[in-house]
Amino acid sequence: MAACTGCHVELRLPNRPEFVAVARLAVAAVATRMGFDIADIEDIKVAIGEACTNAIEHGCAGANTGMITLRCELGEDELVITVHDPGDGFDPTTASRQHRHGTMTLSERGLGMLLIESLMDASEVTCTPGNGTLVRMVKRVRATEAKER
Amino acid sequence: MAACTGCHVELRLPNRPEFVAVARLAVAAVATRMGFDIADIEDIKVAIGEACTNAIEHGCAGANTGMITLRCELGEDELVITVHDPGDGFDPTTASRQHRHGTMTLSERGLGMLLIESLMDASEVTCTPGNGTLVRMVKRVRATEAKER
Amino acid sequence: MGNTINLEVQTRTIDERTAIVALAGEMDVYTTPQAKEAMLDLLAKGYHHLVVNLQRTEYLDSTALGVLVGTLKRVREQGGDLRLVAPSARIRRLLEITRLVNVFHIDETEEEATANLTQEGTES
Amino acid sequence: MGNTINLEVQTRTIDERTAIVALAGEMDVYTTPQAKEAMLDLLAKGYHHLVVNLQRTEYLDSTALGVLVGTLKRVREQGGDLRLVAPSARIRRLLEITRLVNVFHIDETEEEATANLTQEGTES
Ligand SMILES: Nc1ncnc2c1ncn2[C@@H]1O[C@H](COP(=O)(O)OP(=O)(O)O)[C@@H](O)[C@H]1O
Ligand SMILES: Nc1ncnc2c1ncn2[C@@H]1O[C@H](COP(=O)(O)OP(=O)(O)O)[C@@H](O)[C@H]1O
Repeated sequence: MAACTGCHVELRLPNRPEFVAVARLAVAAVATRMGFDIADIEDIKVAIGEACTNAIEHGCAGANTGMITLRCELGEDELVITVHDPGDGFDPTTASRQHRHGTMTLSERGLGMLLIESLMDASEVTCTPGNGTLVRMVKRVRATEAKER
Repeated sequence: MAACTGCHVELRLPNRPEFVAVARLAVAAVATRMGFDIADIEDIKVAIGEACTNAIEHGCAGANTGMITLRCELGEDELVITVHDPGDGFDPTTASRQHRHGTMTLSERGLGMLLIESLMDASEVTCTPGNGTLVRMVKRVRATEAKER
Repeated sequence: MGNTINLEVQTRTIDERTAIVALAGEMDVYTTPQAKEAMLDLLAKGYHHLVVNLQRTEYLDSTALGVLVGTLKRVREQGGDLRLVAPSARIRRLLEITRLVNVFHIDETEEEATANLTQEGTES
Repeated sequence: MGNTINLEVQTRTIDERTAIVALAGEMDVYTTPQAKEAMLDLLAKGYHHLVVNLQRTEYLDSTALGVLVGTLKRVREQGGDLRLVAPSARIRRLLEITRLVNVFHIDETEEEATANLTQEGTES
């Protein structure tokens, strides 16, 4: 599927919890076609799930309208996924979260960003006042993968 | 999920065969959340697959660019799915196809529209010169379904 | 959930004219060409009696049905046949809608299909 | 492929303080509230020794982990415990990344988990 380098897929979903599974499955199918192996596809599913859950729970908090937008960009040897919500954003450096190298506190929160960072090869959060939050995640196809069918 | 009546989901895909599975899986997930049973979800998957395949093979024939657009509209007791392609359209009344009530000829073609019509509760093709082809398909939630989780 | 959208095609020859093609996964406009290629390859090598095992075919669309019909036509032209094995209730439903139940022979096991192909052959 | 995005929650009581919660399917922000409700219900009825069977849990995210951690805290406050059974390699990986492997006791079978809970109870 190197031939489809430069292609993209776009998905727009209502900001409701029942649609997170739709995002996960759609992205998993794109990743399958790109030749990612099962373990990497599972990583991608969790990371996408976390980003969409945050977009719905925090990004669209209060707002009962508004859609979240997912975009998959198919690179030659990487999949770039962005999740956008129209919310007020946050400061990623101070947000409540578990630190991978910090002491474990028995917290029920802050696991989502940690999972995104751990499961993807790169991730980045951009908040633009008036233009919501964009989470950008990259997963690279490993050398042994990419053979498909 | 009656609460989400009026919601919609939109998916934009490159006009390439490898993405038909993405459409199928995304729509199957929406249908699952609406409480459709497994048999109905399989019907929906095939119909959506056929509409997307036609959009790619005929609607976008020749064109190597262009995207197809899928839209799911969640009604109280029905799912309306539209598939749009930017192609030249066709005359559905004269298109090569198998007729449900006609004589069976051993043809390899014309099965797609027959499957769409047979598997969905309603379907409709609209071709607008300059604005491509829109296939609209409706599947109704049966009375015994709609309980979910 | 996730990887079954691919198709796995396995072929196995039984005798100099009979072969089995097992199709596992999903058959659609993207994956079906693989199955077509495998069957054309067998035809080119003189295998005109084909058993197509659908036991592990989880999804199939009109592109797949078209390729099966096309292959059936070709093998019959050569005095052969193509029999389907163990389609799911779902796939049977699609065969009924398209009236292809009247065109294909369907068996429950590969053994049955192979035996029936042999019989056909000796009858003609 | 298609229906496993739902979650099926089954609970079973073992004795007056021990119960098993089996979670089959996918646990995410939409489905996890069901599991939470079932566990809170057991807690309210005095079951503070919980076995959470993940053998058929095919997917789980931070919302699910958060609910498991929250429930663990509550049962420990009541002198109870919560043990996980048979998480997949995938789920183990998520428990490792989040360091929750250090927090939960993990067993291979429900029987093992139940026996270990009973032992903990008599030791304290
Ligand atoms: N899309 C978003 N919009 C606004 N705030 C966000 C968004 N994503 C994450 N956050 C903030 O970052 C914090 C950490 O997120 P996360 O690690 O997923 O844990 P949790 O969602 O359980 O709090 C959230 O509590 C929230 O304050
Ligand atoms: N989106 C479309 N754009 C243009 N023509 C189409 C479209 N969909 C269907 N058609 C026409 O209708 C015919 C019948 O379609 P179908 O029943 O799916 O069978 P097949 O695709 O195998 O020919 C096609 O051959 C094509 O001419």
